[in-house]
Amino acid sequence: MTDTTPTDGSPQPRNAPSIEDQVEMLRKMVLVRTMEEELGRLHKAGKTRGPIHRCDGQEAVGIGATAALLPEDVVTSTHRGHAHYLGKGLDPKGVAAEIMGRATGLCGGRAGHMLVADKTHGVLGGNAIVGASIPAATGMAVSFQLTGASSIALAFFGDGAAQTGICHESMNLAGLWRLPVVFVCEHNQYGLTVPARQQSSVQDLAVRAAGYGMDGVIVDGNDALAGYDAVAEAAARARRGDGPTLIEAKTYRMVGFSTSDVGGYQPAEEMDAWRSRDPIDRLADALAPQVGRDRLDSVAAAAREEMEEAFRSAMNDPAPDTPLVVEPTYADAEARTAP
Amino acid sequence: MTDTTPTDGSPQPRNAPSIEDQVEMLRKMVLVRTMEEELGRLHKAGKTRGPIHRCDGQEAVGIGATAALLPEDVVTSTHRGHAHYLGKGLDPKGVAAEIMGRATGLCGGRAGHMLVADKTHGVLGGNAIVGASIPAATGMAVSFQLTGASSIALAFFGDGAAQTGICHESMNLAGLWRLPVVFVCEHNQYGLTVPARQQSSVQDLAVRAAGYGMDGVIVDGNDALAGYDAVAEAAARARRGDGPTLIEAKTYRMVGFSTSDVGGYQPAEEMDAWRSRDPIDRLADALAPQVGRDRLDSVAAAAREEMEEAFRSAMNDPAPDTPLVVEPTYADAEARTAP
Amino acid sequence: MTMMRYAEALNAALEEEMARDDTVWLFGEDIATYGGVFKATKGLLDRFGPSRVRDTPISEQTLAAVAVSAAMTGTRPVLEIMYADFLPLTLDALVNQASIYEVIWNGQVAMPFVLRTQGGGGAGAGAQHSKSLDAFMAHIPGLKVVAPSTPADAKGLLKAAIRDPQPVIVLEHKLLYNTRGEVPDGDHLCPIGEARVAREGRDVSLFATSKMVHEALAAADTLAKEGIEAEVVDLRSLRPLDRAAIVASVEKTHHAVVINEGWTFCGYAAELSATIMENAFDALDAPVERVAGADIAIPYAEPLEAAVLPDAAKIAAAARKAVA
Amino acid sequence: MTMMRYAEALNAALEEEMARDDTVWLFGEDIATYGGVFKATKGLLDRFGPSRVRDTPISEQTLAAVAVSAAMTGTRPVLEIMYADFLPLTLDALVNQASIYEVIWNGQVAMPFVLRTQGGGGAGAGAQHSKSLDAFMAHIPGLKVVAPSTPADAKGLLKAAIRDPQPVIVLEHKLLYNTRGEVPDGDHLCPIGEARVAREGRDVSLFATSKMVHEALAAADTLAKEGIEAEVVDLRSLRPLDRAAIVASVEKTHHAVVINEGWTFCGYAAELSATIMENAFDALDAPVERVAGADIAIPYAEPLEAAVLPDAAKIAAAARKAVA
Ligand SMILES: Cc1ncc(C[n+]2csc(CCOP(=O)(O)OP(=O)(O)O)c2C)c(N)n1
Ligand SMILES: Cc1ncc(C[n+]2csc(CCOP(=O)(O)OP(=O)(O)O)c2C)c(N)n1
Ligand SMILES: [Mg+2]
Ligand SMILES: [Mg+2]
Repeated sequence: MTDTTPTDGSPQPRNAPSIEDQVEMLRKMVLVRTMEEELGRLHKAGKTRGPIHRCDGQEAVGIGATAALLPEDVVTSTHRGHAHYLGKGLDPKGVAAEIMGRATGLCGGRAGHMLVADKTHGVLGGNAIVGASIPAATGMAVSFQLTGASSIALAFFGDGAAQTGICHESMNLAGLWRLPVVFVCEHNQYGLTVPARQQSSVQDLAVRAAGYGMDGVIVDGNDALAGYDAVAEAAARARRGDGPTLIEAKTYRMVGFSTSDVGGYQPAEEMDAWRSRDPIDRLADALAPQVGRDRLDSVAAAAREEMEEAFRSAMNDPAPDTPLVVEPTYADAEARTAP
Repeated sequence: MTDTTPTDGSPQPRNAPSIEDQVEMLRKMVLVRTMEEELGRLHKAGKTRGPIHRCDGQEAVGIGATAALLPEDVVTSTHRGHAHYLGKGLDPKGVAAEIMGRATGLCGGRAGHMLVADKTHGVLGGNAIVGASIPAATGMAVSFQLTGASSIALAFFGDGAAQTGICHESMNLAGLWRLPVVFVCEHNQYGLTVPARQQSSVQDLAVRAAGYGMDGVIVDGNDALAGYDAVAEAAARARRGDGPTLIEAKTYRMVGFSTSDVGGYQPAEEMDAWRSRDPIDRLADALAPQVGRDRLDSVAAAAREEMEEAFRSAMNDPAPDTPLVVEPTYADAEARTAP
Repeated sequence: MTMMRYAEALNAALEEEMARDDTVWLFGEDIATYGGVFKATKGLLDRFGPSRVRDTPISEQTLAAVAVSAAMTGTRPVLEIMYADFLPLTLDALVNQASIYEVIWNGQVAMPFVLRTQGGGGAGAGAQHSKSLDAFMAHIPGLKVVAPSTPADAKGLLKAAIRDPQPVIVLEHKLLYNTRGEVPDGDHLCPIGEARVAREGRDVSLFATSKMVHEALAAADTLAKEGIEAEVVDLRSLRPLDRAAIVASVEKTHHAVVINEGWTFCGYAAELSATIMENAFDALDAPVERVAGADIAIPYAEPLEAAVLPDAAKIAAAARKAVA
Repeated sequence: MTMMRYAEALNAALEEEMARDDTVWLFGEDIATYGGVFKATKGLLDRFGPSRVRDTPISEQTLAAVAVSAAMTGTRPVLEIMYADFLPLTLDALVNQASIYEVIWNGQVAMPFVLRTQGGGGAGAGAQHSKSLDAFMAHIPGLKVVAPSTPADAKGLLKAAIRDPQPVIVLEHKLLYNTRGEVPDGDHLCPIGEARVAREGRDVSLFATSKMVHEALAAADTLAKEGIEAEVVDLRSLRPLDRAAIVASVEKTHHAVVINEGWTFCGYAAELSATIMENAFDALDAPVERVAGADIAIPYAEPLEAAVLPDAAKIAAAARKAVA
């Protein structure tokens, strides 16, 4: 929970989430879960194209973290970004249409599910090069520092990404320059199929923060409120000019690494144990005494319906036109299609 | 100082250096210093080609570390490798001739001073891509682990190199696979001209070892015996199969980053303070009571004479022949000169 | 001869070479327990154990550098880089390390490692998982680069690569892993540096590698119906290039189309065109036509992706233009 | 006009653009306090302060990625990469990031950053500090690539690069920093994508960039004494390429030599040859000759280094062959 002393004029991080904020977080988590389930269904029906990475079970990290940001803050995301997209407020229909490669997608069908961006909402953007979301946020934070913008940048990345060289370089630079950036590691125990113990020399990645002169905190990644609190505090620190924070959220990916996963490497007991800690149930259980099950059920039902409708509608949208690949925007069209 | 319990048959790390070993270390440090001074002189006379990176003031690290290794061990070096080369036993004349681009150089004049290698002495080799010595030793250690060789690998690298991504990836891999490798960081306070406080988010790099599940130790890099002890212990650990160690040797580069340095960024007081801690005087002072100044003086004089003669002789050697660039060795010659 | 899939042929090559030479070892992301995302390394962990078949962290830069240095010190590493799009991360190890040591250390070391990867578009994998970066690899001295188009060549070239004293890059294609073909039984090796005439013809030569060989063959079928007999030459080895095979074909047909899935500008097909310019100019009756990927990031949606990738129709059109 | 050194011209360009636009900022290794190892950024820390002129850790991979993302969010970064040999470390940021976003995000972002670096041999800097990796840069869609050969172009192209909405790679040459030339006064800009005829001639066209322009001019002097009038075209921009200028020159001389300091195979000169093949085949009286770096790591010792690098003598020999 953030307890920054208010200063004059500058935008303030949100305080602890109100009950209504929490209901909204629940709603968004259901939106995300429904998106993943719809994609699973469409994949089985042979209607998706290319690999799709679902985040079932991890929704609390992305939703909790983005809820603690301001609209003008920017997030960089990964190949597993649906919670980040929807958390930051992207239009569900625009995301669904993008994933389905429609002209009505947020990027006109050019990006696909791993690379969605929407500058108006500060999502810049999905990134399917593991680790690349980290310097991306770092660089945006440099711009904010230079221009005196009040925005901060937040990088989502996985436990696998934490082993990349670029993670080290970026964290060193962020610590050194005291950049307004928050590093959120979604530690879901695997990098594709390789378990953490076979890809990381240490099991708690937050310990590495000490090597960059920054704070490192571990949070329960299945608890959306814990994630919110940690990010709110880190965001306040960043906004104050006190530099970056590394937040390690321990969570679990309840389905395959992508739609092409043939399974066989996740022990059944492990999966069962984590399924019993479903982040959506967790938040609903916490809210039920205050809000009542009925309200929560109807919020969830509406979210499910909204996402299902988003996909139904996206499926009816046209594919992008050929032959023109990119709409001419700021540079001359020639330079885009020929060198 | 190493205190490994001897095991059957396998090669043993050397014990604490005998007095004669220490005299030999002093002799090699003087060889290195003389090489650097000769190069300074030749550069002033316009007789060198390309940038040359002297290590005056840092000799204790390379000489102390290599003295603690076995002949079959392998070191990887940097752009500032003269102490590593001579410490590992390379022929002074062969090194001098290589630096002067002669056909008689250890690499036939093809490598130049930044890239010297001599496989027969386990130097593989100089490397002018900052950071690249680190994965190089790591990969060699994988080969040793796989083939059950008793050799270990040792990577020298600078405080600047410690900020590269590849350093992180390599240390994670070495910690994870418990590779027989020793990481020796020569922290000379600068990466080219940028001081440590402007390129590293933490001032003691050894703290990062905890992020890779390995031991990190700081030693006085101007004390050859301290370096010897730390490397002997780390080498013994590596040879036992107990994995890597990060050794941070604090030292100082008493002359410019290279022959093209125009100066101006090192405070005079800082330089003076470090000059008064010259590693050669340090070892000589420690040895004098036991060996006598006379013996030390004559050892030093002989070393100086040997290195001066190495350069004199190298200067008279022929340049390599054209047009054939590489002697055909194991692959077909065609593949080397045409794709 | 045994009918097998391309992925199975690669798997057989790895298994045979590991059985033959116990200094051969495999490493890469998700290659051990999972058997590789394209299953080329399936079953090898069980047979050869975790020391010789290693899952790794996501650290391409270091993995490539480890391949280089391990290869200098007594073992033969075979590294899998999951997508060719990640090759830029390995490039320092290739350009500044692997490429130089044999030369500048004057023959003191050999670097017998293999880097396997797969590229190519058409699978809807987006701008960061669909590229063909052949030109980057082929530009680097001291490396060999092969790109098998059939299961037989996949096996034979990979086995030859593992035995080669120099570094060899093996460029596979994501859309070929499930293709089937006859593979010679026994210790089948394909010499690196020899092209293969995949179809004989007298009117125009189509030079291609990898999946583009199949597109060229499909184009040749179409062209044959129009009375144009195209010769399809599968170069197989991008570096060293079989110049003699190229010259022989151009001297026969007097028309050439050079094809590569990678970006056009400064791409691999440009080298083929320049090679013909220098070695067979007088044999040409018309300028060499180039068919390659559009110079743009590969978009996701199917019609857009198809628009930027070379295919049989574009090859046929270029061949018609060449002979017109 | 003012006489200045190439390094001074770059320095003036940076200073003027920083003064004009306070979103322009500089970063790189040793560029602030020390002013850059080639002194292109000298004095700028004092004038613009440590926020806009930043020394960095040795982290090329991240620095390039920071340039890309900072450029998307309101500033114009100018990154110095000390040696072109380190470009492989920046390649993921260029190929998988900078190259794609304008396209796949459908025009939502501009990426106005500049990456300055210097390459080239002849200074005895060895295999890891002497390369010309032009071909890697020129192959990447979405980037512009320029290589000034004179102080005037150094200033004009760098200023244009800083104002360009797309990423621009500026390839300098270590042996040009101390060369002197007249630079137009005032706000001197060179449009990116326009070649310059550095010397007119009617017998053979020599196409080159960077230091090779000077080698070509020296070759032209020699050739003139033999009665061969060579035209020297300084392409200036490697991407986009001024095809019209190439075609015009070949149509005039009917003979061409394409020159690039980088490795020959799959190098930039191959693209020039292919471009002529496709756009001026009928104008050619003889095959295009290619003069480029030998396909081998660059050795240290002077005679060996000279043997592998292209120079005036090799260009003259190629021109004689072309017109023979
Ligand atoms: C540089 C790079 N290497 C490898 C891959 C292939 N790949 C895609 S996702 C993934 C696992 C990433 O693990 P983690 O960062 O933990 O994210 P998670 O998938 O668990 O969310 C891998 C190896 C990639 N996309 N980029
Ligand atoms: C990848 C890379 N980046 C930059 C350089 C240029 N460079 C050469 S030495 C050096 C400083 C290295 O610092 P450090 O690792 O501390 O070694 P030191 O020179 O202090 O011995 C730099 C930046 C390089 N050679 N390689
Ligand atoms: Mg993970
Ligand atoms: Mg240093």
